[in-house]
Order: sequence, then structure tokens, then C-alpha cells
Amino acid sequence: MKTWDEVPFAGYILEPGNAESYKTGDWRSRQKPVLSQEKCTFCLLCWIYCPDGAIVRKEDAVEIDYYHCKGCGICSYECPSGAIRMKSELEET
Amino acid sequence: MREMVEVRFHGRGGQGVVTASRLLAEAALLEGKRVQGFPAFGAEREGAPIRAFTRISSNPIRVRSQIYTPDVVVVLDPTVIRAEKVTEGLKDDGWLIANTTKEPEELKAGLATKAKVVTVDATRIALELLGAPRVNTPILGTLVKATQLVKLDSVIKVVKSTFSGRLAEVNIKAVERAYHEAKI
Amino acid sequence: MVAGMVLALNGDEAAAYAVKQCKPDVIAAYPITPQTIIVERLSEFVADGELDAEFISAESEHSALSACIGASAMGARTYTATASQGLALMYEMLFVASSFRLPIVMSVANRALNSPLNIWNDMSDTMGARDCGWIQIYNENAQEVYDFTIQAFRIAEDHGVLLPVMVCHDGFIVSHSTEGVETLSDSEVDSFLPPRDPVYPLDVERPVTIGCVGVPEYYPEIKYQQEVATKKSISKIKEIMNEFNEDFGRNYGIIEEYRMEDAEVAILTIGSASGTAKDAVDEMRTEGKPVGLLKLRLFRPLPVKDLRKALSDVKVVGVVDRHISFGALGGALNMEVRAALYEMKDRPHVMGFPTGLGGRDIRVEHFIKIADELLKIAERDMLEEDYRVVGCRGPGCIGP
Amino acid sequence: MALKSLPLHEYLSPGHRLCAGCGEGVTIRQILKAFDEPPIICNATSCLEVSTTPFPYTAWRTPWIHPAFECTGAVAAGIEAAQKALIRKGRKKKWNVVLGLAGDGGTYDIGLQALSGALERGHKFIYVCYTNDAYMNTGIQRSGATPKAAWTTTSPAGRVIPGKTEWQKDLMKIVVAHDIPYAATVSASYPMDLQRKMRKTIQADGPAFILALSPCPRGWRTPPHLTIELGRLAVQTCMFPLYEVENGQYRVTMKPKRKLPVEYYLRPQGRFRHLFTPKTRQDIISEIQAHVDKKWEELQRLEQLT
Repeated sequence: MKTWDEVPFAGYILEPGNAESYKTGDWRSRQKPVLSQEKCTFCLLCWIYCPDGAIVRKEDAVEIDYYHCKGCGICSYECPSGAIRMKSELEET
Repeated sequence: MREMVEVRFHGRGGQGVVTASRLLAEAALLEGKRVQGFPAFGAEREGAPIRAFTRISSNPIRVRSQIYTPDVVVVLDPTVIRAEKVTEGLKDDGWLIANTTKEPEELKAGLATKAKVVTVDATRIALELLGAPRVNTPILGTLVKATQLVKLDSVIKVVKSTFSGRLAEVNIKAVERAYHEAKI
Repeated sequence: MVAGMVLALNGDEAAAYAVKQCKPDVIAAYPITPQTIIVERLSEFVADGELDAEFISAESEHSALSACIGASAMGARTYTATASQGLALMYEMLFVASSFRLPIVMSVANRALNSPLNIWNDMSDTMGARDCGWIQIYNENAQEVYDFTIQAFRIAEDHGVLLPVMVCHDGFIVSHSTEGVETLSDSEVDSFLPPRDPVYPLDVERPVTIGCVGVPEYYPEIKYQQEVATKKSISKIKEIMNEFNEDFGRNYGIIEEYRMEDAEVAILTIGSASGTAKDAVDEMRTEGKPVGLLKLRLFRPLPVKDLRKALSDVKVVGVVDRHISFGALGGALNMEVRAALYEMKDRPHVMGFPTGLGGRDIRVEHFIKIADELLKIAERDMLEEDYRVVGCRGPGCIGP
Repeated sequence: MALKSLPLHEYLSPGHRLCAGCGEGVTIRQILKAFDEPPIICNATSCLEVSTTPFPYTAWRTPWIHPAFECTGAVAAGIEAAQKALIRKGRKKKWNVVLGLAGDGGTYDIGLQALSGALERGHKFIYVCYTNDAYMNTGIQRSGATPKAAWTTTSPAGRVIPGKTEWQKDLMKIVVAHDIPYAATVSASYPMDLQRKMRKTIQADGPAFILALSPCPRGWRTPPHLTIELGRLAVQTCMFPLYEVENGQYRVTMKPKRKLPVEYYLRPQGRFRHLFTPKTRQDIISEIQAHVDKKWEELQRLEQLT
């Protein structure tokens, strides 16, 4: 870890958005959202309602960014077409 | 002139006592002297007896205390003499300059001082010329006449730069009249 | 007013005039006696078009300094002024300004703190704020206020410093006293003080996060970096003062000695009391008493080495504080001077004399009493009391 | 305007450490989508500030400064003033929007003075108060924004006193009293309404204010997936009506087709549990309903009057 003469000036953070490298996906303890591309209508509600920016919007589809998804389940609850199902993390492992 | 002259002004809040001390300092500054002009700092409001001070010296002034043994005392308000010990600490060879209708001897009789007493009816001068009893400028004329602490011309210059237009004009007239009407 | 002349200015006006010549971009302030004249003059300069700056009439001192922090973080040259309760209300933000390394300049017209309400001078305000990471410069008269307000911007903005600076002058005694002030011309100020060159301003092209959460894993490193910078600023401050001296024919130092050559006892003062003390020293000297004076101009960072050097040959030092640090050893200055000298081999005795509290006039006579006390200590070679209050009626004090 | 038209940029990056399901995360993400280029942000001490900037990480892709808790209005004022001066003197090229962000504690309570001062002086900036109805950052203590009867750790639902005994402060009225060009309430549950209002704040010639209800799973004692649903219920019950005040003119922007009883909003939240168990406190629920009805009618009257 950085010493006092190595930390940036006055504790400023000079790399905007470097929190992106921090894996909040590890916070998921119970369930993870799983997206069914067939059912998805690309309405983008999951994208706009995600607190973590963990729904990645592509040209004509969305993807779930598990590196950052905290598993809150908003996307699944709000999805009008039932395209996102919450699956147990235990099931995964 | 002594190396340092200390002047104490007495008057009431709203009479321009602090301005008088400042104008005198500024006049001396024009003559290349070292000066201090400052109020006896207080929270007094209009009408309360207040003091202000001026120091004039040919050398740098370092002392920053108030003035306790003045060479000159200037009284802007005749009634303040009843309320304040205006002659306290006044040097025996000093001057008391007072705005009053009384003659110098008459005033001196009621005061415990050996200093020279000079009087002027500055209130009348101020009322006639300024239309208000603002005696802080005229009394400087009397002070100059009596003590020659600074030149009359210096006071006039400072008054000119402090006030503008007609106000400067009448104030200068007031200074000049009080200079000539000084009862020494 | 014409620049480059001797002008009749009181301490507050001297500060305002200097600030005008330093061309700040943003001024944010709240009126408080005895500083008010400064912000009145500055708002007049802005209203008359003599100063091109944004003037924010903040709704409190806390907001005034907060606005300065925002403005300074944007890269603007930023100024504020306050006193007493106002500085106390800013207290939280003082740390923020220095931790962000923002070169804000602030005038403080020193004034006592409530209660009882007291608008008069003492240094309870800035002495209480001594650990906030600001550079503190104390001035004796209006001339120094003028000269050091200009130097303060240069010091604060120097890339080898980047710290906020408090330029202190005693309320009323200096703030409201008219004196002759030898001013510089605008172009002289311009040549001494280049425009600010901000290091990491808030900039959309280069986004920076200022004011993160300093987790325990990093807080000490961030703070020690600040401590090193603060300590290191002493040499830069000296450098800038020397340049100012050379450019404009002044003779300033971070501490100043007066008749110290063969002094056996020394009075140590700060602020306007220094002048009165000099008169007292002269009087003592005519009586053959070996008294000298040390005037401390830079209190933060504390010039420890300079103090040790200046006081290495005296037997006793009397430290004249202008406030009380309740329940300790008199005033902060006394404690710090004592601490600074403690590891010297032949250290002098150090006694504190808190005085001039809440506007009580300090006279030449007071300093003569102090000096006599110091000579007695020198004779006894023993200190009986850590401090004694001067200018206070009653047992244990040296009278009014 | 449709969701598809909103920009892809994420000025608040993923990897921030707000709780799962945090209303602030959604709200701030949506708010930043109204900007075509990054605003200059000053942020009050709050959950948002703490969770987005633990050194050496920052989730911000905008210039961002956090000085303290209560000074957001004042810091924004300083930033705005500096920009004006620097642009005028040719040291800065173009204007950037100044965005103040603060929670309910930093706005309703400790920061109210700085906000009021900045609004009164008319600085051109946007102030967003994201309210989660309590001091969540310090562990769920009551604030001036806490609704009546809500449990918090300093307004506990005790055997004698059933949660907070006072009504929520009507902050909008205070803000509107400053006669600023634009003020509005928003909810992330209504993203397009939020976008439209945010875009108005950017256009406003002077201070603009946004009050955003930001559900807090931890403090409200609700499951994280209900965050958007609760925002919706707050609007549908008229507990948190969506409206705007543009140059003094009130306009309700979201009128529920069928105004739901407040119980719909209260019942799912653990912070109101004591109103339903062990026995239903119909007296308090009715009191809240009456209060909401009164405020809702008052709002509609203001809409008609202005």
C-alpha cells in the first residue's frame, strides 16, 4: 500500500470512476438475476431501475454485469415480461 | 514640536469624534509625520460620551495603548465636560481646546488644569455653515491656530479629499472661521 | 486612492486595499466587528468597478468559508475575512480548506469570544484555531497588514506551499487605527504576485474527486503528507518574505529580534503588543536593565529552530499571550515556546503573561512590570509560577 | 422522450458501495442521465458520499467535491461564483452546470441555512435533495423529513410513544417561498417524469431545486427488490405527490388514476410495523390519511390558483 509520499496530493482521487474495478458482485449472498433473452422485450426498465448500473445496455439487448450486481432483485421484480428470474446463489455453487 | 504629540478628543457618539481624530492624523501624514488616529473602541451609540485619539510623531510610532497623558485635549461637546474628566492626565504645558460659548478664563476656572485653555463657539459656526452641529471639522481650525500642530493648509487639503463638492467647501469655510474665531 | 503612495489607512482598510490589488476572483464573507470595514471596502471596490470579483454576501461565516472552498477548488483566487465568533463558526471548514490544500487567504481582526459578549481585541479566536492546518501570520500595524496580505496570496498559492493563510491583526487596536501606509503600485503587486496557477481544479476535462472518505488504511498517510507540507512551508515563507524585502525595501522576518544582542531576559510578543513592548524595552535599557524583545510573526507553522536560536542566550523568557488557554499554562504561545525550548541544553526559564484580555489596554507600564518580574526570576534562577495574568484586578494577577 | 433516447454514459460508475436495492443509486444514476456532459458536483456528507468515495476509489466520473455535511448550498454558490469570474476574465472557456447533492439531513435540517442563503442570492445551480426520510448514514435517526409515526432509532416505537410524533417538514413550501425559477419533486419510479424535470432545472435561469424520494431498504425495513414499488406507492397514495413549481406556477405532473389509501404505502414497511401489529392503530393511520388528504387537496388548489 502507498506511503505518505506516494498517495496522491491531499488524498484527491485522480482516476475518475475507478470504483468500477471494485467487485460488488461479491456482495450477492442469496440470489442472482438470470435473464432470458427470448422473453426480453428491450423495454429498458431493468436498466433504468438498477441502482448499480449492473444492467449493461447493448445495441438491442441488455446483459447482466455480475461483476457489479449486488442481487437486490429490483430488475426481476420490475420486469413486465418476466424475463428476469432470481435464482439462488447456492444453486449456482 | 515635541518628538511625539498625543491628542485626546472628547465628544458624543454621532458628532464625528473619530473622524476628527482621523482628519488630524491625515493632515499630519501629509506633512510627512508618522501618525495614529483611533477611537476608544466601544459599543457606544449616538449620544454617549466617547473618546478618540491622535498620535503625531517625527519617528515611527510603536506604542499602541490608549492615551493617558495627552498633550492636547479637544472637547467637541460643551456638555461632555460635565460627564467626563476631560482634563485627566492632561500635561501642565498642554492645551485644552473646547467648543463652548465661554471665554477661556471662565472655562478654566471650573477645571482642574494648568494647561492653556482655548475656546471657540464651534456649534454656532457649524450650524451657520453646515446646517448641523457637526463641529468635528471646525474645531480642527481652532486646534491648529492654538497649537500649530499641523498647518491650516494641511487640514484644508484633508477636508477637501474627505468630503466632496459643496460639503467640502462649507467644511473648509468652517475650519477657517474656527481658526480665526479661536479665543486664545 | 492612488497606488504607490503613502495612504492614510486603518488596519482593515489596509487589508482591503491590498486585497483589491491582489485581484481576487471570489470574495465570500459575512460582516462581523471589527472586521466589517474590510468587506465594506471590498464591496465598494466591486460596486465601483475598481475590482473585478464576485462578491458573495454569505448568510453565515460557515457558508462564507464553504463558498471560498468551492471557489478555490474551481481554481479561483479566493479571499474572506472574519473575527471571533465568526471564526469559531468556521471552525469545521478551516480543517477542510487546509486538508484540501486550498490557497484561501483570510484576514482575521482578532477579537475575544463570548461570553460575556465582548467585541474587543484578544486572540482567543485564532489561537483556538491554531491546529486547523492554516498558516498564521500576526501583524503589528497597518503597514504589516498591507504587506502581509499581499505576501499571503503569494505564499498560499506557491506550489511548494498550497495552504490557506490567516493574516491576523488586532481588532480595533490595528483594525480601526488610521496610520500612514506605504503602498505599492498595482504593477509592483502584479509583478510580485502572478495569477494563480491551480494544480487540480474542478474541471470537466479532468475530473477529480476531492474530499473522499479517508479510511484508516490511508488517513495517516494523507495527514502526514499534510504535516510535512506544512512544516516545509517555513523555508518557502522565508524565501518569499526575503523577495518582498528586496523588491520593496522592507525588513521582515518570521521572527524579529529587538535589542536582543546582550539581553539577559526577553519578552516574547505577538501582534500589536510588540510595538508597545519595544517602547518598554527602550525605557528599561535607559535604566541599564538587560531586556530584549522577540516578536513572533509566524505562529503556524511554528518556527521551532528559529525560536531556539533566538532564545539560546537568555536566562528568562516572558511570553505575552493575548488569550487564556483555560486550565493549562496560561496561553498557547507560552506553552508552545516552552515546549520548543524544552530539549535545549541550557534552556531559559519560560513564564507566561496572558494579558490584554477582551480589549483591556496594554500599556508600556505593563511590560515594565513584566520585565522586572523576569529580571527577578533571572536573579533567583528559579520559576515560581508558570504564568501570571497581567491587566486584571485581584489576587494572583498583575493589576490593571 | 423514451428510455431508449437516454444516454448510455454512467457518470456514477458501478462498483460504488451503496446497499443492494438502494434508492439513492437509482435516483442519482437517473438524475445524471439528464446531462449531456458531466456537471460539477458538490456532495454533502451522506450515504451517497460515503459509499461512492472510499479512498482510493471513486465512483464519480464528474468533477466532485465533498467538503462537509451542512454546506452544499454555500459550496455550490462558491463554485458558481468562481465560474462566473473565471469565464469573465477569460481563464475558463465554458460554463458547466453546478449540481449540489445532499440528503434529507443535509437539507431539511443542518443544511437548510446554507440552502436558503444560496437560493436567496440567486446563484445559478441545481440542488437535489435525495431524501430517505432519516439519517440513514449514521444508522437511521429521525430527521425533519421523517414521516409521522415512522420508527427510527431516535423516534422508536415504544410502549407509550408510537414512533415519530411530528409531521414531516414541508420542505418544498420553504424552497418555493424563495421565489426561485424552478422546484419539483421526483421519484426514480417515474423515470421519464424525472428526466423531463431535470432537463428543466438545467435550463432554469437561477437556482433550481429537486426533491427526490429515495426509498431505503435498510432504514425503511423493506426488502431491496421493493425500492421502485415503494416509490410508486408513495406517489399513488399521494404521500409523495409529483409536482413542479415553475416561476410560481404549481403543476401536478402525476395524478393517480385511483388514489390509494395510505395503508398501501405504510403496510409493507417495517418502520410502520407498529401501526399494524400487535394490533392495528387505526387512529394513527386515519390521522395520516387525513393529513395526506389535506395536503393533496391543498396542492390541487395551488395548482388551480397559480
